[in-house]
Amino acid sequence: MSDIEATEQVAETLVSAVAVEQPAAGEPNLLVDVDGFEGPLDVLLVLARSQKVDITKISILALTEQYLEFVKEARRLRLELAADYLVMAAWLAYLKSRLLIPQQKDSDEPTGEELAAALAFRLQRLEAMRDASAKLMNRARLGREVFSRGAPETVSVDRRSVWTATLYDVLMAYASQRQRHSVTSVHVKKRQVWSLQDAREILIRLVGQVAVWTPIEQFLTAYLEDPKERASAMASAFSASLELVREGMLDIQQSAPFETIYVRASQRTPGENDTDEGAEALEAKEAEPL
Amino acid sequence: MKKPPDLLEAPAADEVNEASEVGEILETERMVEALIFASAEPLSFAELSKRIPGDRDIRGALNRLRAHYRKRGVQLRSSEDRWSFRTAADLSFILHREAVEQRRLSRAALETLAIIAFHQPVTRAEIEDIRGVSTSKGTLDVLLETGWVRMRGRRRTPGRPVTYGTTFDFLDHFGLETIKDLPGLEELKGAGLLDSAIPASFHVPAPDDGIDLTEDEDPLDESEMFATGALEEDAGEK
Amino acid sequence: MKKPPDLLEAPAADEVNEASEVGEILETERMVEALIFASAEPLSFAELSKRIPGDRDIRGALNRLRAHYRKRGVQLRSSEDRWSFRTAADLSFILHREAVEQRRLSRAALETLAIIAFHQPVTRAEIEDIRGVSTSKGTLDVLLETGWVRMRGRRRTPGRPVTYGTTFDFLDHFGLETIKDLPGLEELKGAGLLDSAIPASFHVPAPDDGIDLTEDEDPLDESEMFATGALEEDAGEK
Repeated sequence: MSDIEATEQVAETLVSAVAVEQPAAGEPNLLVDVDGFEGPLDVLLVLARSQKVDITKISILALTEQYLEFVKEARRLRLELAADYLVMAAWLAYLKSRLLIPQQKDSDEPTGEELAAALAFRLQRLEAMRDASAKLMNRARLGREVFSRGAPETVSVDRRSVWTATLYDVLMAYASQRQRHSVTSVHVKKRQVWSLQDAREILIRLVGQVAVWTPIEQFLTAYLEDPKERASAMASAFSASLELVREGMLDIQQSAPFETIYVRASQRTPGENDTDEGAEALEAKEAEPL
Repeated sequence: MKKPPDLLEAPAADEVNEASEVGEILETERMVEALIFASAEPLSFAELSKRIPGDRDIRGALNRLRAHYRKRGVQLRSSEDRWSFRTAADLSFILHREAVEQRRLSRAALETLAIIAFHQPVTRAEIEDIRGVSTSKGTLDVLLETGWVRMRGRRRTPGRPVTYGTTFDFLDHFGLETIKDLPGLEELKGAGLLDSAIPASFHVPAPDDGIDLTEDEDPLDESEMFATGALEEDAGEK
Repeated sequence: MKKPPDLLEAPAADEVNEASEVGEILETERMVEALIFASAEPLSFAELSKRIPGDRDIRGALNRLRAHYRKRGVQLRSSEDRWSFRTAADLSFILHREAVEQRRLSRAALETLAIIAFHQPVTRAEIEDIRGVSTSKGTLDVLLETGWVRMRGRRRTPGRPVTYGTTFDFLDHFGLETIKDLPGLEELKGAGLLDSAIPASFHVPAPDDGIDLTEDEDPLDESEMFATGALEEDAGEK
């Protein structure tokens, strides 16, 4: 029968078309399904088209033969088919038997004709969607055939802000910042402070060439009247005096802690001082009581 | 020689009215034209109404403008009552330089897009049923990425599968006024090929890309609304 | 009944010629229109010539298009022979949209506002003294923008600094009948906003938002009355 021959031919070309993509012909276990076909329904659709009739008029029986032949051919070439192709083959074999064997009376199962119609419907539906997608893609599409404004003029937006705040926010802000401020900002009154430099200049000026041990306060009398200045003046003067002793410009002595501090102009000539002059001078005060 | 006053004045008054009416009609047309022309994106009728001051016949202006531009190089189009100027399709041959490289969709993606367009709202399982193969994860993601396809909701069936549908961008891209203008829709409907069940059923559904969910759809969860891919759905399959 | 061939054919041939001529003219217009519309930049005459096939009267098309669009909402403009569509200048007002944003005041602004409210009339230096930090120019600008704060006058002290006070809108927005309704020290304490352990010297002033200037204020200069920002004041500081 030429029909069968044609079927075989189609199946062979199908398989070889697939197999060509697998160059290692001698290799077993070539995978067929993936490339080229979108599953068994796709294969069936290709086969159905080969019948060259309106898909509503295809012979499902012939199609079944073709598919089974396709699977057989694939197996002969030892191509490994994915499971769903085999499931379809099994289902089609079942369909074929239902089509060939007369329908049992009062059977619950669908008749071969119903099954065939269902298959035909699925094929038609798939083909319809394929056509639809092609038609869709052939439309004049935005950005390909049809274009929107190339230089759109943006709508300028006036952003007007509506500010929101509650009275509570304002009061909260006021109270918390006033409070924060009243606690953290301790106003320290600016004090009259004698810098070391000040003290040093005054000492040099006043002690001058006074060679007699003189209480340091005497030199500072004028500056110690103001009680606010007193502590600062004393501290700075004492520090400055030590500095001057170290430099060999002053001698200093104190008999005991909290006793009066005496100073006088240095009795040594400048230049014979060592680096530790200050320390020596301090030691000297003990050996040289008033 | 002097005409009686009633004969003289009556037409004059009419003329003034008419002139100002014509003026307003023309002005409305100009405004609609300017607003739509300025924008690259389609403008909805609602937006137009909001932006055009006063109470004017915007619908009439749109219709007149559409007619006016019908034969020109630029045309006034609408999709779902959103209006845009687009170049005439027959002039594409001189405009190819403006074309931006677009990602080519695989055959599987094209088929899936058509199935979603014609069968929406449709679940992944239904798409697979029509195609006869399982849909690879990437296919739906790619379609979602194009902005032509969206996740609509969840079907009220066991497993609550996500339903897919097309977007406004889909209509705009393919130059469809409504989803009912899908090519070949009527024939397919007539042939019962949009029926999700096997032919015996008499129920012939039409694609529905409406914002509102159909009665067998549930809304997506909040987090899913902003998901870019079909990730939620796929996550369960792993 | 049959007309002589010469009478029949001559006009027909003319018509065909004319029609195809008109067709070509219209087609050129359409091409020019579409190209300029789709282009992201103004198109030069040279580019138009390059992209439109054949030998067509592009200059004529441009002139006709310009005339065609003259009274429409969109106009064809050229600058140095580069052509573009622009919406008509008189319609620019509809390309304008107002967006209202609700914004919250920054903490600095709230604090400054509160100080102005309680201590008005108050100068910037005084605000800074109370807050213990310098007040940024932006903060006062924002407050003036809210409409809750105004420049009242100038203090009669060296440098004649601007004095700030609150407005009627301030009372209105915060639901105060008069500025005297701002809670005093005891009320702030009672509301738990002020710690009860604050120093005894702490006091909350009785604010005065009267229109009349206080005796140590001078009026603003005329030009300053309408200034929107604290610009005059700040300009001097830079």
